[in-house]
Amino acid sequence: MTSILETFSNGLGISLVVFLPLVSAVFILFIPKKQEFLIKIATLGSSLVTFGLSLIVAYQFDYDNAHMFQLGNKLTWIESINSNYEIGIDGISLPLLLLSTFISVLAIIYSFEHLPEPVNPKGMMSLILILETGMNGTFVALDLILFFVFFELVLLPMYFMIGIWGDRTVRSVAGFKNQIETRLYASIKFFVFTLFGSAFMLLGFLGLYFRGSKTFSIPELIELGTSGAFTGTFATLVFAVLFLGFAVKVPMWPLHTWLPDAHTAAPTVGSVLLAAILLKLGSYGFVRIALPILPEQAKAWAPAIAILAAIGIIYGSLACLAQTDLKRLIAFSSVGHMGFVMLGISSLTSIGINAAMIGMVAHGIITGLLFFISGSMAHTYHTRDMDRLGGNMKLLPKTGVLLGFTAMASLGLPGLAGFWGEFMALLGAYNPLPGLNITVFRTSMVAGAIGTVLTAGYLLWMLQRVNLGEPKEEWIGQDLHDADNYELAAWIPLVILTVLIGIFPKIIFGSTNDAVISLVTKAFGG
Amino acid sequence: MEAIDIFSYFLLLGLLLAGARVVTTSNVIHAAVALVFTLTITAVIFLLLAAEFVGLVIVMVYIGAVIVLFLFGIMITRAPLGENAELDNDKNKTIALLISFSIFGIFSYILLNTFDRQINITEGTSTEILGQILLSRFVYPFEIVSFVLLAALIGGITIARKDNALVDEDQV
Amino acid sequence: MSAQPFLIAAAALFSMGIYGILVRRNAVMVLLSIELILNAVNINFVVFNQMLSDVLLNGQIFAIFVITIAAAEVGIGLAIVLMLFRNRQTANINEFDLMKW
Amino acid sequence: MVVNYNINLLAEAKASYTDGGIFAEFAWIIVVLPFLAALLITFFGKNLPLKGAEIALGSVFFIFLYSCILFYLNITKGVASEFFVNVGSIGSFEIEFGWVVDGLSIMMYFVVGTVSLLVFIYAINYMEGEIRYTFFFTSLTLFAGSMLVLVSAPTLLQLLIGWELVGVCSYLLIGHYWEEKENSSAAMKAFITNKVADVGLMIGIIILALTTGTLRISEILYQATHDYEAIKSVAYIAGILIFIGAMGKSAQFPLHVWLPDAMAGPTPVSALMHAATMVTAGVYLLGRLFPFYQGIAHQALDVVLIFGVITLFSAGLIAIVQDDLKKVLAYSTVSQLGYMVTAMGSGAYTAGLFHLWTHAFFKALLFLGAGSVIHAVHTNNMSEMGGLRKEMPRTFMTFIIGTVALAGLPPLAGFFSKDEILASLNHEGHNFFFIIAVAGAFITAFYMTRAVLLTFYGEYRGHGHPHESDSMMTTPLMVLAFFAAVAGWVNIPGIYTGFTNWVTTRKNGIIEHHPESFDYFALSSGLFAGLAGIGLAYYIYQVISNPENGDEKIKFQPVWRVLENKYYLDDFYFKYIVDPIKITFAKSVDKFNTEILDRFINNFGNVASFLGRIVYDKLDQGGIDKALNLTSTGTDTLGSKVKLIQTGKTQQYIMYFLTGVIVISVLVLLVL
Repeated sequence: MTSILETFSNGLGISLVVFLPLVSAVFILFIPKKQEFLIKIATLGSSLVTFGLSLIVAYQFDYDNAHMFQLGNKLTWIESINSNYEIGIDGISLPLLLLSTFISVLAIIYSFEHLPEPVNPKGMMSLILILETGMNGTFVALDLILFFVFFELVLLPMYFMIGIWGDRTVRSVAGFKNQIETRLYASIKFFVFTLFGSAFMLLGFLGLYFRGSKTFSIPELIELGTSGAFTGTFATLVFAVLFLGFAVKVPMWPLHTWLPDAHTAAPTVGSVLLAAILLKLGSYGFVRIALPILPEQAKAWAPAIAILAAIGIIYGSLACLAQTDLKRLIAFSSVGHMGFVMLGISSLTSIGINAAMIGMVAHGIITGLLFFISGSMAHTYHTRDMDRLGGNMKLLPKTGVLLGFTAMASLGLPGLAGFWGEFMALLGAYNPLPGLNITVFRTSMVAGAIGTVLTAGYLLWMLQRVNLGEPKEEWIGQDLHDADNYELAAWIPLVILTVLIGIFPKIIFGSTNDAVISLVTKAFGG
Repeated sequence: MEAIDIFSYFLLLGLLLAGARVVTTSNVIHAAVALVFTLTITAVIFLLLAAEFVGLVIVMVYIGAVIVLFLFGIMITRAPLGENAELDNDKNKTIALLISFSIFGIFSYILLNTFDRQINITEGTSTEILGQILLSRFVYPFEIVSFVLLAALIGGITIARKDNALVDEDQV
Repeated sequence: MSAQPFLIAAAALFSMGIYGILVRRNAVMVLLSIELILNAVNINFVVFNQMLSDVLLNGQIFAIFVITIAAAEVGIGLAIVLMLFRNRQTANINEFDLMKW
Repeated sequence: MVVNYNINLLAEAKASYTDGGIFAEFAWIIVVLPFLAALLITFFGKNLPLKGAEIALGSVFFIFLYSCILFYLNITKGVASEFFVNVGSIGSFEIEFGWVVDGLSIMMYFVVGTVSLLVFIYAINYMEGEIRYTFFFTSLTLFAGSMLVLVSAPTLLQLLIGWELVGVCSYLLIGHYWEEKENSSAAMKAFITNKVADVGLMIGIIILALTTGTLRISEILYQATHDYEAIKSVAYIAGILIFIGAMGKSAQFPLHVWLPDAMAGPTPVSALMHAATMVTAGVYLLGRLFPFYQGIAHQALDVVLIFGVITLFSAGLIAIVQDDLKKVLAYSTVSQLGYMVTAMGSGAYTAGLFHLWTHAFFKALLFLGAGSVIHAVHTNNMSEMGGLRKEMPRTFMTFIIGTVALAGLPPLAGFFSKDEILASLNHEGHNFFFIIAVAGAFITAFYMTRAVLLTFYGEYRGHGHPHESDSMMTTPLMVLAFFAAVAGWVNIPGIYTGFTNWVTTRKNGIIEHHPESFDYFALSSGLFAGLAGIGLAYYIYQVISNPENGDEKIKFQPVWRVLENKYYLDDFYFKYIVDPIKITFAKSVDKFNTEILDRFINNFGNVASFLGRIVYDKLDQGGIDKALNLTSTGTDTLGSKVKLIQTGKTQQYIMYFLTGVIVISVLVLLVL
């Protein structure tokens, strides 16, 4: 047993976590289409094993050395460009890796009985698994090319999920003469937008490669970057393109417009994974790549990021107030919440980046849950129009209670997970890294604080319109199904996690704090 | 010119006559029989050239087995026995003659210009050494070829088997 | 003993085989002609073997292989002819023109 | 994990106190218990005979007992200790929860425990048969727990957590009857108004935490009282910001607007949260941070004083014009909270907390009494009540006690606490504010007398036959009446000042003026104002007219209308803040998003597809593709000719093949 664990710590464990879903997806392709149950069970089994493996990885992780890359390995991959299969995790990536494997399990449990039309478990399940490989891979990759491959791998399954199972409503879009099906518009927008960003990102990677010592290895580049190897116009340009790549994914204002459309159009599981994990890839990229490799540029750009984040917070919240579409509202709320994450990152302090880390995890859990619930409601009511909904607490009591709880969590209620990200981000923004423009950051902090009020406003208003009041005429006597066991099995773990992280944030900080402090010390000298 | 040379010329003449008979007769059975003659003469030539094992193989495999197979084939396909003017495609005859003579001409030209060496007929039997070489140096090709033969047999059976899905009962 | 008469005779036999292939209508007859060609080849192999005084007997061994393959070929060829005959009630290869445009 | 925090703060603390021993160490139980109880109620409540109320009651009873023990310990020995539990560190910050057991928090434990217990008992009967009975008790229990989280907080972070949790419980309970949009709107209004104030609190906490490098209240206070430079520089702004938080929760003008609306909740909720406990959180916060305010942030304290005075006067005036009995009490609460804040602002720590203490009992009593009346007559409007003193004698008697206590007549509780506030104002020399406070006392007496007369005197104007409430409801009333009568006797200047000792038993010393005896000027002014108020109200509503049309006598139109419209504050908020954000800003942002940003992006798509069309039509289709197509059609034509040689006849193919062989061979031979 020990020897197995040893090989595990030698990169096998993480590699399995990354590739097991992909391998399972290939196997699932060989199961005949009619064996739906077998497909579902196999998928669930695979994701559970992956989750179990990630737990073993978390168990093996040495939390006293959380700032070092651990449990990884480095194998020759593409020799000609010195790109290696280099993987490993540290305190920053570990929580996100666990979140990713965990949410995938829940997404699959949910999909057992709630597949979107046209029902095709084989396609859906294998796409989820491929997606999981992409997500897990991004969090463990320590080689820029490898990172890029996984980063892009995520796009395809999501594109298909939105494009195939998305919302078929035909609507008109500003600037287009003809009306267009929402799913087509959204999937193309999502794909092109993110590809646009990542194309630039690749340019940045290549720039680092050629200007550095012809290496794609992130740890090596961090060493180079923190010792001041990248300077001048070149570094500014590289940071700019990296910023573009990651900011699209986060998404930061004004590059966010793909998000509401993609979320609204995506099937439930798609929007859950999109909100819970995919958005984290961008902010993770900032913390993992952009900040430590280009610290001076990060300092130069930080005020701009803070301003954009603050605008994002206010803008997202205001946009939420104008929505009548439930899922679109939640999508815009993501813009606001990710604004807090970016505000934390932009402060370049250990407090701010820690805040960003817990903010990412909390947003993943809470917004994931919100999308689960809203997707399920959209499925039950066949509408997402909040003007038509109402009295949900009476019609679907379980769903209603959970929606209320999650909305409370989402508005940053202390004692629940969402609070830490918001509060700590503001804490970080009040005292940014010495040398940064304090006025900008404090203004952003105040804007963020006002944003919390607006957040409370739109979420409570949403609750009032959707959950409270008497049910509308059209729903009375209708056969509406409240949350079933599969849904509850997917949702309750998230609820529990929300409470746990809320009252005991050490779950996250215990892993991230050392790593973040080391990062900040290394890159910014304190 | 030795006696054996003269004997061999006669043999070759016989070979050619029999061969010509195979392709010119308008009777299928005669053609088969002519082939038997051709092969027999070939076997004799092989004996003459001290390749006795190959000669025996020709006799046993060709004359013993293949020809029988041909006869079965002829009968099963209900080829008209006896004289049959329809056997040849007269339209092709001229061009076929042209082609075959051209080929013969080219071959002869090359052979006459290239090979003017003597045949050394070794003393004694070559069968033993042949067997040794076959089972040592050529053992893999030998095994492979035996496998090919087996595959061909199975394939032949599979193809020729009466298959109800393809053929009606009364048609056979 | 000169090798040329043998070789010329084999070439003649080969040409006869070709003539047979081109002229014969009956598929079985075509197969017979192929046997002639193979036989001509065999003669050449053996003659070359003796002519070159090859102690390894490559020529003879190849002749044996050719015979084996010829047997296999006849087996398959006849089976195909049989099959065609069953389906078409004829062994006339001119009627088998499915492979045209 | 549990660390008894013992740095050298002892030196300046009050002379004698203990660490409270095992009872202090296990005080976390009363904080955690309500949450466990709430969980139990959620899962098992519906199947129990009292539908979960027994669990709630049990937990609250335990809290009551525990707080009694702590209270006893504090009276006899004096307790001050704090405990910390680390729940994570972020950067150099330690995130800690914990609990404080000292005079101030024990006083709050006792108030929360006692009032909660009585209100819970009352609510079992009051809420019987109401919708979501079990959930009501879940929320109420949650509230008790959250309130204890708040008052037991040794760190600002925990304080903020408790602060917002009580806000959520308030949201849940105000919106208990959420079928009516009005109620859910009131709940939302309460939450969001508080959230606005919380922004102040949050930023204040952030500033304090980052300047002092700690979230522990005691350490911050230590730094504050030792004139650390860093904290000194932010003291004023932090003090103001934190007070903004207190203004929200303690309903100070102009953020008081949520409290009257919060009366949409069931009456026990109003009694517990919106009178006795939650709304006093702001006062508690000021008390908890008092050494900070008193020392380096005394400029901020002046602001506190001004807002307190404005509140006590303006809210009292509105109470006069209300027809809704609960709203009278609500505005009265706002006004009384103004008194407490005024006391704090004038530097009278003990007086403010003393008023909190007495007010908790008599206002809870008044609300429960009002609830009893409302339960009987099924309306909130006093215009549909009247003459109830005969039908509901016990309610009437207890209500009268509460009213007299509130009006500040001796020897009931309100008299002593209000007197101390007035005395403090007088002592500090705030003459103008003193006059307003006395006027406030007059107004208080006036509107309470008006309410009593309208409710209990005259003829019954409602429907049906009201009758006295059940003993389950009247017993708490009587207990509270007892407290309302005697709660003031624990701090009589010159005779017994136990309360002063109780609440100043804490690690960070309080320096304040403790009068040796009554300030007779303040006492007589207050007493006179109270008596005058009662007298005037009696004269107007009973002597020169009757309760039904007494209002007509004092309807001085312009003023009356302003008061009825609550100084147009709500209209102002909705017209100039809420609506612009909700409609103008939000809509324009959304428009910007869909019309401009999206159009911009989509136009990229359009341009791309336009370019694509050109490239496709001209270059691709017209050029490359045409050439390619020509090749293909050519091939096709050629093929259709050449195919004719494909006869399908094997022999022909062989012929072609052989001809080729011959030709090539001949060529090769010729060349060679």
